Amino acid sequence: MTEVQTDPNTVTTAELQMLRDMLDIRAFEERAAQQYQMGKIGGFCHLYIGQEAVIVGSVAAIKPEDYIITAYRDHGHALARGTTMNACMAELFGKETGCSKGLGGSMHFFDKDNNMFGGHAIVGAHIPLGAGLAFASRYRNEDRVTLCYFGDGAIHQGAFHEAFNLATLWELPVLYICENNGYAMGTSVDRSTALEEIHHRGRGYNMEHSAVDGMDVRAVRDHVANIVHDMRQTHKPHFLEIRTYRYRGHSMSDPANYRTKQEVARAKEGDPILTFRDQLISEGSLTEEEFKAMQKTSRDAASQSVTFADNSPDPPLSDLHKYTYALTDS
Amino acid sequence: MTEVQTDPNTVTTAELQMLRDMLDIRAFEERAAQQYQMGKIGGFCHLYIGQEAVIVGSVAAIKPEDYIITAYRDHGHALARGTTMNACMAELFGKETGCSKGLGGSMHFFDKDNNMFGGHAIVGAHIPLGAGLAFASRYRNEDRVTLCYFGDGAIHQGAFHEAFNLATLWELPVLYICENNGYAMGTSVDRSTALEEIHHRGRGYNMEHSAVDGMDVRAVRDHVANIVHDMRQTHKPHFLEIRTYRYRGHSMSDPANYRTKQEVARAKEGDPILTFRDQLISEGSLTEEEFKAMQKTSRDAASQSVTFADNSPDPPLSDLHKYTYALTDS
Amino acid sequence: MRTITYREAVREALIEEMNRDESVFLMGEEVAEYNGAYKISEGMLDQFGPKRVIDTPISENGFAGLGVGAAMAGLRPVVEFMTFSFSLVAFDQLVNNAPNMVTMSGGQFHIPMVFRGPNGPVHALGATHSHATENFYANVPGLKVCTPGTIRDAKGLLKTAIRDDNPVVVLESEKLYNSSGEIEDIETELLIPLGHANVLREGSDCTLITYAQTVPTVLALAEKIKTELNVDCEVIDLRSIRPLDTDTIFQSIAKTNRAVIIEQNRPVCGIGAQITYEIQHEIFDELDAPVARVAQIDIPMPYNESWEDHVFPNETRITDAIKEVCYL
Amino acid sequence: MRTITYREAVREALIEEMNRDESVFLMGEEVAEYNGAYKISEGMLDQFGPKRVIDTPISENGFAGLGVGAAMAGLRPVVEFMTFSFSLVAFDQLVNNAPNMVTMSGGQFHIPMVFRGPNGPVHALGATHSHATENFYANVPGLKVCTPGTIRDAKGLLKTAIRDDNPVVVLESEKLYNSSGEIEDIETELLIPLGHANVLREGSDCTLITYAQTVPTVLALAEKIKTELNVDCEVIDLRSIRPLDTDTIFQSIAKTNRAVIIEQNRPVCGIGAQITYEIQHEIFDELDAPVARVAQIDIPMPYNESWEDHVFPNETRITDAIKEVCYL
Ligand SMILES: Cc1ncc(C[n+]2csc(CCOP(=O)(O)OP(=O)(O)O)c2C)c(N)n1
Ligand SMILES: Cc1ncc(C[n+]2csc(CCOP(=O)(O)OP(=O)(O)O)c2C)c(N)n1
Ligand SMILES: [Mg+2]
Ligand SMILES: [Mg+2]
Repeated sequence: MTEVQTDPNTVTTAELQMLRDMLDIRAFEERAAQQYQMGKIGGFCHLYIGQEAVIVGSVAAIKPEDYIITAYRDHGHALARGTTMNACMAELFGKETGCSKGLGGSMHFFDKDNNMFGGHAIVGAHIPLGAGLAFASRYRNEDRVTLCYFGDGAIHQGAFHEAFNLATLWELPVLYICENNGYAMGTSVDRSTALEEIHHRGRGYNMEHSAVDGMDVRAVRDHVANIVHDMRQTHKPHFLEIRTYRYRGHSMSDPANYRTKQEVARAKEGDPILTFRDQLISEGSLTEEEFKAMQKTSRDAASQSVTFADNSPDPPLSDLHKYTYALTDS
Repeated sequence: MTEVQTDPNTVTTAELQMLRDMLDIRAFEERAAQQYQMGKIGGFCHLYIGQEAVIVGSVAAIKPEDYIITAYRDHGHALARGTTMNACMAELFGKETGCSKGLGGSMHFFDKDNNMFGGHAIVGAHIPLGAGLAFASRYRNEDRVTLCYFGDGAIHQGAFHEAFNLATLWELPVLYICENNGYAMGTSVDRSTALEEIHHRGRGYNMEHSAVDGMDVRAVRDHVANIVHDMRQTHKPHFLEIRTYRYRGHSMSDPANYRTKQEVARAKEGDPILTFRDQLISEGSLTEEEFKAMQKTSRDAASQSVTFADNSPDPPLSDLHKYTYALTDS
Repeated sequence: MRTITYREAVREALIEEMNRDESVFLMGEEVAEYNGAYKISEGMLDQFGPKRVIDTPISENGFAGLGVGAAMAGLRPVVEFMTFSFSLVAFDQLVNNAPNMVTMSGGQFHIPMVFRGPNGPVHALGATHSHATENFYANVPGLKVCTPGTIRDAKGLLKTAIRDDNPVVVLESEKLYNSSGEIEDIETELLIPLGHANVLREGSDCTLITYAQTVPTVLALAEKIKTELNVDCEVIDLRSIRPLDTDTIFQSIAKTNRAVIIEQNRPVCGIGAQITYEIQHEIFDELDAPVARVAQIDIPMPYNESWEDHVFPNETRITDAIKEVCYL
Repeated sequence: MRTITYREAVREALIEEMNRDESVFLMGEEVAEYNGAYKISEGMLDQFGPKRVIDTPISENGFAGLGVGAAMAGLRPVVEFMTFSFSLVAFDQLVNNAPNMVTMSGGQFHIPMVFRGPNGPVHALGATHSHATENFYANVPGLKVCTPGTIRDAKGLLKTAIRDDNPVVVLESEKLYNSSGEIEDIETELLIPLGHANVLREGSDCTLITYAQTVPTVLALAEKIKTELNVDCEVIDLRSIRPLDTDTIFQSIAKTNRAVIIEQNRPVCGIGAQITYEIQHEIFDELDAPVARVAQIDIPMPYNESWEDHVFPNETRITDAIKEVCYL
């Protein structure tokens, strides 16, 4: 992305695509929430609403062949990487047409073709995996970076620590992105650490670190683009804190009594989608009507995905033992 | 200790005792090495020779009711805290008169009466225990600090990370002491982390940190005294790197080919015992003869401990099931 | 007598023991301000304050180990794991530090501590969140392990565990938190000893051995089996897995000569295998049929509900096992 | 044929597979410059260079997880644990991440990876350093677990494990590293499949089932028993615990009608329990006596040597068990 930034038309096309991607995620998550209430989705369901600019901005700054891996709040990450709404909704419904064949569920989205390495539900446990993906790229001398996302609550897991030390020691090209949405379940960041700023934790490893506003999709894209541009040369890891906010409860079952309505309202005033819309309109690259049309397209696609998921079959019980070992297994 | 620093006589008495303690540890370890070669000691045996000033200086700066806990290179820690050479040698021999009844061995020395909480052989795993000891003191509003020792290799364990974050978050009065002897087995510090200085890792937790020369017993004592003095007021944890050197191999079976004879020789020039001896002599608080006498006393005690251990009985097989659950267990 | 939920029973145990002993405290993720991820500790922060009801960061290995240290110094920590699937990141603290301290210190130190929380598959949480850990912890000498499957046991076993001077792993069942049942009045001190299995239903034809979340299922099924197959099953709730009450098991089989073990966990090296070894070794001649075991189907837990229902021990597979040992 | 040590056999397997496949690499503490804590990888840094023979900090959870990630991207990591007692701090990576990936991704990702190193009690290392972990890992679907007890298997099983597209836990025995035995010439490609037990000694009176470090002990004892008690024992080396070759076990017992299982691990929920379940369930009527198991005495491993010798399965206890099942 960084290279093409120069040509204004391509930029606009790309930015309108970023807007569409954010609208898709928002529409998908709202539809998922509704379907969950209707009892069509099992287990835990963690919504991404409010954080769309984080994944859309950062993915806009990398190449399709780059790797990404994330935690269990992963719907947006799959969608931004190119997984279809149909495959995502079908996964939530536990259907065979789902991105994980209906066997992973909300917390375990995977999409190999789009270099999306999951969807991991043990807090912090995938952070060493992110280092491993970057290790593999270096091992093969590939020009490839890995983006590894996790929440503000994950930085207190041992796995985080061991991976960060290995990434700096071995100079692994991994961008660690902490999506700081202010809370780990009901625990605000200041109740989980004595650090003033999360990205300062990089100091304990001699790892480059920085922070960026996660409600501004352009800021995220440009900041990540710069980091990744350097990383392709130096291979050095970077710890990026992206400040964002989760509009909904931690999961569908969380009333979120630990924060005030006012706090949520204030956060929504900086909504990443509306902010970006207004920027594009004031710059003349978008009209109110075009925006409405985009929004409708996204919402239609989301409701389409429900129909698709409804009409999809369960994985057949005859396959019960098919997925325990590698499909290549003799 | 800090309080009494004022009276010169007490200081001298205390310092001569520090010299005796270092000589005791040195003599004990040399004797243990000999006994190991004779096949009287099983399992792993990690010697403390060269690092004596670390434990003697730091323990001289705290009160008997303060807690200490350490890793598996623990002979010096027990001796400095007051465990007898007899109990220590008997433990190495696996005898019932040992400080752990012969059931713990070299890596698992315990002495409850002297507030020595072990002797822990899983690298890093006792670091949260150190936080727990300090937690208990605060819970009971006791004026007590905990000194938790570990090696330079332990700072890359997840347990280290989680404990450090908890200690700063909850303001636990624990002094974390990294005995940086340059190597984790055959791995030099620079091959295990990209950090320039180990104590800088404290930055990632907003924990106070510092370093001191571990070959200078006075420097260690005074530096620890100051930290602990503050800690009794603030309850805040501190991360102290004490720079020292291990003269022998990692364990008795390690030829230590990963370092040069010259490097070892250079380190020995700064021997903590000889340096301190010379200081005391030049200051007139010690004569060459007195030193020789002290040395002899220590060596005699060490060989006495072998006799004691030789003549001590194994724990009776009839007690085989006695130590699986608390002795208070119904 | 009165009727309360399993959740309330656990809470009563915690409150009573914390009232009784200053050195008992509760520590875990979201236990205080959030009132517990599963509302076990609802209201306890208000009652006992932040000194004794403590929210932790997501650092299971750290706070489990902190608890072990605090226990060495004489406190009696109750550490909550949001679920025992998350105890796997703290495994070393539970398997090395907590259980070995008495031996390694020659009896000088012991660890009066409780690790508790929901354990075992719940509902469509997928492979990472559906672990049953009882066989892991039951393997470790120095630990005690109990698995309340009734409302009374949820309270009585936990109270006993908190007073025990050893590390006790109390494996609750999220699926049972909302279930309710009879229990003694709040005035009566309800202490249920570890190592005593409970015969929940008397029967003459076949012994059904189970524990934890499958207890209600098996009890209900026993009635159905009586009417439908006219097989009169005796139902044993193990209550505690370590120590294990083999006497009660042997006495029952001496009567029925048949046994089926129903476990919520995976089969390989599980509780069912262990109990089967004991049965065949001690009372081989009492058996009129091989012992049958109904466990999870041996695959990682899938998210899809129909698959999950199939993987988890269900009525069909339990009934088939009963028919098998009764040669029906 | 020629004679080499178990240590050399492991090394040959690593070298041959690394020569064969660029994507195989070895990672662990002290494996490179130190040539291995137990000298398994001696000379391999010189041969393959630091890119493929990699020293790690003491971060088992970190580098085990890094290996899982590298495997997702198509590499074939061989992760060495200095001993499997230290795998407990990486437990979540072995029990959650490595084995669940195929299921959770609906078959898109698999983990072609080996976790290897010495496992089980050695000699006077005390409670924290004496863990045998086979029952923990055997419980987990998605993992494979093998336990070489002979020189041939040390090489042949590891080569197969490295080529397997699944996470394979290869549990070696430090006590056997110096032992030597016959093996095919270096030219012959020695691949021993997982899931095939090995009858090391034929016998008609009693089946002895064992694996890993107790294999040589049991083999030697079988001869002694023949001469002293005139009991002709058949000795089965399981080789792999998951998959488990029950056919070979059943065929042997169909002949001997008696079985003793000798395991290096603690008894509760162990391999012995699991195999006993299978035997009594599948071939109950073949048994002329209950299956007997000889495992560690169920206490944390003590340092004292006389106690340790007593806790570990020894000749006396194994002989008593054989007498028991033969009614002698
Ligand atoms: C090891 C572990 N402990 C606890 C949990 C339960 N849990 C799931 S999400 C979560 C909070 C994580 O918060 P954060 O990292 O900020 O991510 P966010 O939910 O805000 O995206 C917790 C405690 C878990 N999944 N894994
Ligand atoms: C979790 C764990 N991994 C590996 C080991 C094996 N081991 C024992 S000591 C040691 C080196 C530790 O070095 P350091 O921390 O510097 O302490 P030192 O030996 O220098 O005192 C290693 C790798 C262990 N005991 N525990
Ligand atoms: Mg968060
Ligand atoms: Mg060191």
